[in-house]
Amino acid sequence: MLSALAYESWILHALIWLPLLGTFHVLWAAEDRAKWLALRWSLVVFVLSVGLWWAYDPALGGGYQLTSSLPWIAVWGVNYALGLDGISLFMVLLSTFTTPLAILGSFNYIKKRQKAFYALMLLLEVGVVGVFSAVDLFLFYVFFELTLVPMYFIIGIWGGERRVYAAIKFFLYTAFGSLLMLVGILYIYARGKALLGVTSFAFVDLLQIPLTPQEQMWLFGAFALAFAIKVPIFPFHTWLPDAHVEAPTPGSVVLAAVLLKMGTYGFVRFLLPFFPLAARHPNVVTLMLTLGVIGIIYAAWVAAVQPDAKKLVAYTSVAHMGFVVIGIFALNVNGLQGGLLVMISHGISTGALFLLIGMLYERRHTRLIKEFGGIGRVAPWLATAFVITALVSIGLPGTSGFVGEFLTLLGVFENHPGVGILATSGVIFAAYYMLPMVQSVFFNALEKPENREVRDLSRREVVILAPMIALMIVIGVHPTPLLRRMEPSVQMVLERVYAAAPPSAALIESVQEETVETVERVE
Amino acid sequence: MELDFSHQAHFIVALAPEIILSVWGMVILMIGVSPRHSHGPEGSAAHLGWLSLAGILAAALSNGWLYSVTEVGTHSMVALDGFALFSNWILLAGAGLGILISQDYVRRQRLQAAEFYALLIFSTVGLMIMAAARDLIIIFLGLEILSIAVYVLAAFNRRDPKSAEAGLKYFLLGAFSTGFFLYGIALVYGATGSMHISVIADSVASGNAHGALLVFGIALLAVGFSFKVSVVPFHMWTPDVYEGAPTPVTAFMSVAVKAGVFLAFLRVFSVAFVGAYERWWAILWWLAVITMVVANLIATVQVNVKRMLAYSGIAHAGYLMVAIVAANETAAAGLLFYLLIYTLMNIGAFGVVILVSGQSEERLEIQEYAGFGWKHPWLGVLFTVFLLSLAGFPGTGGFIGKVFLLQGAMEADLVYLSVILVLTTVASYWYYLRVAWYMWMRDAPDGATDEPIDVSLPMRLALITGVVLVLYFGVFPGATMEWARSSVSGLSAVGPGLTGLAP
Amino acid sequence: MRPFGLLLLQAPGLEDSQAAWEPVLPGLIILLPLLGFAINGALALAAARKSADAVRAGREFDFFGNGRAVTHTLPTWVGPGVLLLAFLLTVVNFVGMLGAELHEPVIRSYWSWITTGDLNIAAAIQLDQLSMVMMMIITGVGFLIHVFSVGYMQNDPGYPRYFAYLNLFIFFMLVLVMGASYPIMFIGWEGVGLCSYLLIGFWFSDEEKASAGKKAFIVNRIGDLGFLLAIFLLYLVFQRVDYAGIFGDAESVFVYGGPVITTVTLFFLLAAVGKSAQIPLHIWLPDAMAGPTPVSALIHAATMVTAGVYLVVRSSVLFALAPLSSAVVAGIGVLTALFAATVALRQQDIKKVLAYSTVSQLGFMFLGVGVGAYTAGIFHLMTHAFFKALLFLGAGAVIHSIQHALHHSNKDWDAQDMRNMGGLRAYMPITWIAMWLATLAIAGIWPFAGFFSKDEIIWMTGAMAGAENAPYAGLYTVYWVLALATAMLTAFYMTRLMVMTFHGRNRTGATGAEHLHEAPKTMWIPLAILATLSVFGGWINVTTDLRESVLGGFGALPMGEWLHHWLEPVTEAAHRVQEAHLGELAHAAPLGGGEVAWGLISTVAALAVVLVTARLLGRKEVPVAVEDAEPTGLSRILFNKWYVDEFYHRWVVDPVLTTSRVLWRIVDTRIIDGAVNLVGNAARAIGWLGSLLQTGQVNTYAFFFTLGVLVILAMIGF
Amino acid sequence: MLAESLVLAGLIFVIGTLGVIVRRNAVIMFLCIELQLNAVNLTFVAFSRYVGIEGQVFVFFVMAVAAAEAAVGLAIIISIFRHYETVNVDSFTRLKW
Amino acid sequence: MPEILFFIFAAVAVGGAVGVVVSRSPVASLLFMVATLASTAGIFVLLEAHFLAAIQILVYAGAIMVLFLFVIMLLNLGHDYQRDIRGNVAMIIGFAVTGGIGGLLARQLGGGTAGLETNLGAGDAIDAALREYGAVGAIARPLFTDYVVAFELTGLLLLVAIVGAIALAKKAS
Repeated sequence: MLSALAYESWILHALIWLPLLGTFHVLWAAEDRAKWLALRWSLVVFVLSVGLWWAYDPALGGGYQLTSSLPWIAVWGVNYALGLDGISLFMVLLSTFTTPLAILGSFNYIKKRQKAFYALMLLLEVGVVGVFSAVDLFLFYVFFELTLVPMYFIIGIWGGERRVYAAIKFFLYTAFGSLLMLVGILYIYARGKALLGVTSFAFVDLLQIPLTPQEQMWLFGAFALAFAIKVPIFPFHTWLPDAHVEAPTPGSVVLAAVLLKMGTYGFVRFLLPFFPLAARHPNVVTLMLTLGVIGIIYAAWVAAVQPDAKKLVAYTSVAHMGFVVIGIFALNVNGLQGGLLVMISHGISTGALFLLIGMLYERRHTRLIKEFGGIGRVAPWLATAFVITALVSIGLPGTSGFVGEFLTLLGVFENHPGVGILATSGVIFAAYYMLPMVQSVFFNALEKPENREVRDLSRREVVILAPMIALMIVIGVHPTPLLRRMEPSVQMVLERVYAAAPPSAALIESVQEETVETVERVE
Repeated sequence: MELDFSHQAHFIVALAPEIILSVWGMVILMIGVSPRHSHGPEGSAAHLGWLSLAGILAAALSNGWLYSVTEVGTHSMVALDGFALFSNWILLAGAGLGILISQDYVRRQRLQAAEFYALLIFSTVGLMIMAAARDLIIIFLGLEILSIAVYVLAAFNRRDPKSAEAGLKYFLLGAFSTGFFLYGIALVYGATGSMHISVIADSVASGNAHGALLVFGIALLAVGFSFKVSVVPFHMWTPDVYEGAPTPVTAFMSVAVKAGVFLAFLRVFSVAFVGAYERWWAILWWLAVITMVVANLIATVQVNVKRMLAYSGIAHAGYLMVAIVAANETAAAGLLFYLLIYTLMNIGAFGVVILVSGQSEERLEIQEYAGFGWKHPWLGVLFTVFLLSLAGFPGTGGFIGKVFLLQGAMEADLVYLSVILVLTTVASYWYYLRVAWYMWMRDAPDGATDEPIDVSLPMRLALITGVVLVLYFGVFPGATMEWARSSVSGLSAVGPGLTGLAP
Repeated sequence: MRPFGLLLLQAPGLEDSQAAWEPVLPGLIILLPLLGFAINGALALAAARKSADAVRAGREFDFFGNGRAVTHTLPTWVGPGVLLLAFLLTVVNFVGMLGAELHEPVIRSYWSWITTGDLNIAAAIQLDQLSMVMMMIITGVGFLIHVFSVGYMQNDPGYPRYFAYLNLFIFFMLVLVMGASYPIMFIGWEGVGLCSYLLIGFWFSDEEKASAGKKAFIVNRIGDLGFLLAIFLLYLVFQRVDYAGIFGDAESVFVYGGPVITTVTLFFLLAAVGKSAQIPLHIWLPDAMAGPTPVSALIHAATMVTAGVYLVVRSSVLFALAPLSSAVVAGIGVLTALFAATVALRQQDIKKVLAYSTVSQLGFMFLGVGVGAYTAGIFHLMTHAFFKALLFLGAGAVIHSIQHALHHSNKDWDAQDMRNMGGLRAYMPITWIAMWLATLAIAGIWPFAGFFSKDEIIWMTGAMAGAENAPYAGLYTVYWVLALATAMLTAFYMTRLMVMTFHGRNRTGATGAEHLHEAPKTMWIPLAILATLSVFGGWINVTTDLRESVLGGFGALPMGEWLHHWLEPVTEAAHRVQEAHLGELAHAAPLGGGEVAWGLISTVAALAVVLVTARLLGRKEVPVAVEDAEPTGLSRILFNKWYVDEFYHRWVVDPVLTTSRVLWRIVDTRIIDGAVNLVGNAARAIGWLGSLLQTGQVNTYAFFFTLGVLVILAMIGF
Repeated sequence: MLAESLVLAGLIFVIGTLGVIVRRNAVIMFLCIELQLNAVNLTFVAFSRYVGIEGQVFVFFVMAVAAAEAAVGLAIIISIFRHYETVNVDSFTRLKW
Repeated sequence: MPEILFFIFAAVAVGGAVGVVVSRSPVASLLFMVATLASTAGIFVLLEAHFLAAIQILVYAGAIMVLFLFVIMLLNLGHDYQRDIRGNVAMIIGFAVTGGIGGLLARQLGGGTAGLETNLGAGDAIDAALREYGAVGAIARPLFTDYVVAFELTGLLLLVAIVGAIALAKKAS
């Protein structure tokens, strides 16, 4: 009885459903109290989630912990099943950490229809936490899609000039991918039913289904497309700059920090363990690595010539996600761990960059780089925070950005030296896109009179940025606790990738015979 | 209670809901022509509305009671299996909600209330007959009852030329398709020597049926059904009629008529013709594909909400065709479940359209929804939920329904069809979301009249029922799904069983 | 993990070596500058807030009126203070190590930095003879430059920020030299690059300066690419990345001259080339002179830029195992030395001359470490740190003074252009003397520090050319000749600098001249100390041959080959490899003659160059910059630095930018996004076309209906 | 006579179909539909002779339905004539696209 | 003899059908239609559907066609000699499509039904029923026994049609 009250048993449910309660609370409350309520709810969620750090024990192995499962749609064997492993733990923490900051960051930005906005932000949190803590594929998909709607409205209602275009593009593009994934999911399920008589969507059950190499290839394609669009991987990235540029600051923050991670998380969670034969197929590995490397270099180059600071940062996201992708498809511990760290680091640093650009926008109502200049003189704290974050973003050693990139590149280099060399050149291009922007915005002469009026960080803004910057540096200096928590799960994924063999001929034969029988019966 | 239909009085039991409804319809007609009502105050229309609803409820009660009755064998012309009973729920729900959303409209447009409700009820009877029929004659008669009633309903607004035009187009093309449908029955009759579904099924399965006649018969029956459920290329009446008909009628047509015909469609093809599956699946496969593709693509360019919803309805017909093609138990259950959801969400969507149009046929352009959500947040949210459900978004019943259909397709190995289904779904997001974007992301044009929208009790009831159930089925679909699943298990007792086979 | 507090307690580390000698608070040496950074940084942020408010109000905040603001007094104590403490602590440790006869490095690790799979990188520091030398230079010279900066920068509004950066730089530099593994070194490596970036762009309101910082960072990153790849490759081979693990097994793991070791070392070379501004990545260093002059002295002369040399020496075993890479190192070094020296001949900006001189001297160091004279490389690094820091500081004092003068005479002339100087000897005697000492040292004139270090490098190059099994012997002979020639050029351009600056007529004009003044005490005392070191610093490593000849006063010079012996534990493995594969080095230069003879020749020649140059140039009337004619011919090419920057602009920067624009405007927007939009638009277009069939005419509908029937019947019928 | 009757019915059916496609007059179109029904009736009767009486029963129902359709259809035509003053279907294109 | 009669009736029926489609005047179409219906009734007789032949004449040709005529007169279309057949292009396309269907039907029904007659028992089925119950009784019996539900439904159908027709056609109040 008492065990039911233990933190482990209710925390994941609380993390998902508290924001939903918050959504209704915000909707029900008065307009001017909305932001504070939302902040409070998200803070409560964050504070509660911190305990996960200790609740998750890497010593118990890489499997799921804090699991709980309730039957949801019994006919299909769908369960409302939650759990965490070393990979999803940090994604959940990242989500709960980012949301209150994003909410706090929207206090000045969102002036109209606040209630709706904050309700949607909390609803978004429901979705993202659900995505990362679901251990049932159906449930995962539901949450995966559920994140689209709040984001669609956040971009579409509170966005910039071309917000509707961006929102629709975001929605359609990502829905396109995820719907194909849905077909893939149902295909696996149908195979499980046909081959093993298993009706379940639980990850652990689906992993047992013997899929032939060809099937794995196709399914890999379906899943990979969904996640590749979400990540996004070159050449599926064009929705991202549009979405980011048009989205309001908090939208961009959550989009960059959490939503993109859903794609790479999907890579690690599904592509590798579910379709190991495809995932380790040389052609697939080559393709993914190639796309990743192209993403790194191409996005960096394109970013470098962007006139809009926010768009620039959006493209850098593509480059960073390229690192994650090649890290994952290095298919070794270092690469995967590195990829995961880049995800975390990118979440924090790019989130912070978007917040900072949002702060600039609030002050100047433009994001064109050439409109700025010499801001460092009038807003030194802002400039300092920006420069630090930019340096994290380009992977300065001693910051979180470096650890991830280092491990990623190391992992890639281990298995594919050529790709490693090309990808490593990304460190040059990171400087090539980021520093000119920093210079044009914060350095150079303070010529424009309107730039003279730019205010420095307010206390609220300091409160937002300080924890982010602190975290970037702490992770950079001492990432081992994170790595230690992730490693068992990463090892499990890799074991699965390398241990998997094509389903035995006997099994497939027996299934085929069965099919033939049925055909005969019908004919 | 067991029925073996050895005595014809048994039909009175088996058809209790239909009979109740028919009688109720006649009573309403009589009340309507009584002098007090025919020239009475406007309020009388409302009384008739509630009275009709009571009839629906009475039929529903008797339908519930029928669960205690079992039939013996499958030789009767009217089935009393789970499928039929579940179908009745869907159709009664469609009719009930249809009546709820029509009440204000009928009053505002000063339509002939008694005739309106009576025809609505009679067409429901026709639909229920169709869904339960085990004989092509009964199916044909049910189809005609419903068709004739709906032809009239489409043309019912005599002050509106569009309504007349809709009625004429529907009638001419409907009668045209009836010809093909009848021809199909004739050929099947010639090929198998019977019009009873179980006999046909046996004949087809045993290979005794005359192949050349049979396949044409099957094809022409498919054409006839396809017309009624508006499958491309037999869909062309749909947008025009949906646009022109009085909106509540459109709503009723789009859900109940489609549902009833689909149910009969499923029974005929999955039971009677299942033995010739290899011959017809490809035809329906292509019909499903072009329906989904064409409807969704054309819908993206529509500017009139009713017309957009018409194409949306065609697209949904395409999705439902997937279940017919799959022809297995899951798909059949999925079809039932989807039709139930579709009834709720589509009626809901039309309900909001009726409210926006001020109970008349104006303000139907999508542009006129600009800023609507912020002016009427409750209605905006409701409409958004209905649209998301139509789009098949998780959290709503539409999603579960779509997944159900996809599962059926998957079990039949219809992978390509599933892929096409989801790809066209992406296109459908565009036009559903477009309404949402006008509602929430555009500001109302300056100087737009800010009429208050009065949501009357019946409308309120319909919308709330709709949204609650849509969300309920989206979140807790389990029980209903199981119910749907057990409802179709009776079907397989008829023919050689629903196969799980396709290329 | 051990909490950070334990850093000071030197708790036994994860992989701590068990040495006889216990270092004293080694972590604190690193931590002190970081502490200084934290304090100064906080002060800087506070000050910046005030000055920002003032800027918004349209004026400059006056930190100096009514008594200095606390933000501008505290750094004076904190900045140099932490350095002094660090220096003292280093000295204590140095003394301890002197007595310990250490053969193994002392490793202290504090926490595991990156642990994953079989990779384990500890946050560990390593104390050995090499890092100790570097620490002495960094904290010692660093402290002097901090002190100098107090005088030089104290009227700058960014004073606390300046010290914050400077402290941070020292922190990273110490991490670089003290790290016990390549990744830790890389932290310092990039960290100093960052500080360099921040300090070059210290006056960031000036676009040119900000751009120079950016350029430095980006060019450095090209080198960093090499560093990372080298680490990766080493990890691939050894599954570990710490020095102890790699160097211990290197000889057994690598084949001498094999492709892997060659690749590793070439990657390291790329890193070193970037950091140490060697050809072809030298372009950033001259621009880096945009920073405050003490920064040029500290970072761009004495410490950071020599990190490449440190890297090669640190990896000496690896380079010794890769003769090709070593030859490339030496080749790049000597070419850079010659190239930079030629450019320095015609520069008019005093700091530019010094910058190219630095590049040139770094080339010498590379030549040294390339020919396997690792000690000589470090030796030259050290003496160069003394005299080049002195030269820069002196130049700083000069510029300070000239600026003052020009300010008062209302001339907007360039305060760094030597043509606007002249005759400063009379006004700044201490600076003048100090700088002459440094000039003689850099020119390689006996017995100044530079003579011994440079001579050893040149001598070793010659010796290498004649080694028993020397690969590329002819190549080394060429290097030797070029090195000698470069030494002469050095003497020439340094003399030119001195003459133009301090001798002849003063060209600032009468009003200006009144304001010329000697540097204040905080500035000239460091000059004096460095001058002393420039004179005597070379005596710590006089080769035995020289020491026992006339050049060593027949053994009178103290210390002998002290540095050589001191570094022996670090370089012995490399020397062992060299001996094993190269055999005995030659005892005569390629043209014949021993070390002493060539030492004499070179010092006499250099002295001659100095004297002749002084004589010739001293007579010439130098026109002020604004009146000077444009240079022509070779002079013009040299003045424009062989057009290397232009070359890069034309062939690297512009193509990259153009490609980027093409990628964005065409590939991204048109092609990729175009395709995405095309799908959407095409779908809608098809939809629109489809809707056109919906004519509203019943006949049409019936027709399509019938057509459908026909198709279906045809399908099912066949 | 079965095959001949079937072919004859098919022919009449097709002619009726053609009529629906090419005639603009709503009444004639409806008449052509009646032609189709007539052809179907013929088919039923032809089959009925060999299969059983159900075919004839069905034809009976079809006639009833035809009558009902005629009543409603003509009512609709009258109703639309009130609005458009014509029965030419080309005029009824308020609803399109 | 029956064969000859059949072909005569068939020729008239087809001719009438073509006449319906191509006549300029609606009234002429109507009359052609009556001719077709009448000759079809003749074929019904040949196929031993005597009762149906009777009601074909009475109900179909008599009642329904008169209803059509009423409407044509009511709407004053009787003198409308405008040719309302679509143009050549539509004609050709329509002809091609319907011709295609016709061809398929002919191929399937004519060629494909060979042997069907003997299979089905060459008219035995209906003869027995006629012998036993007579022309009317043969239809009437199943109508009120096996098909009673259908029969009742027909009643409902007619009710719907009446209600609908009245609701539409009566003058708007």
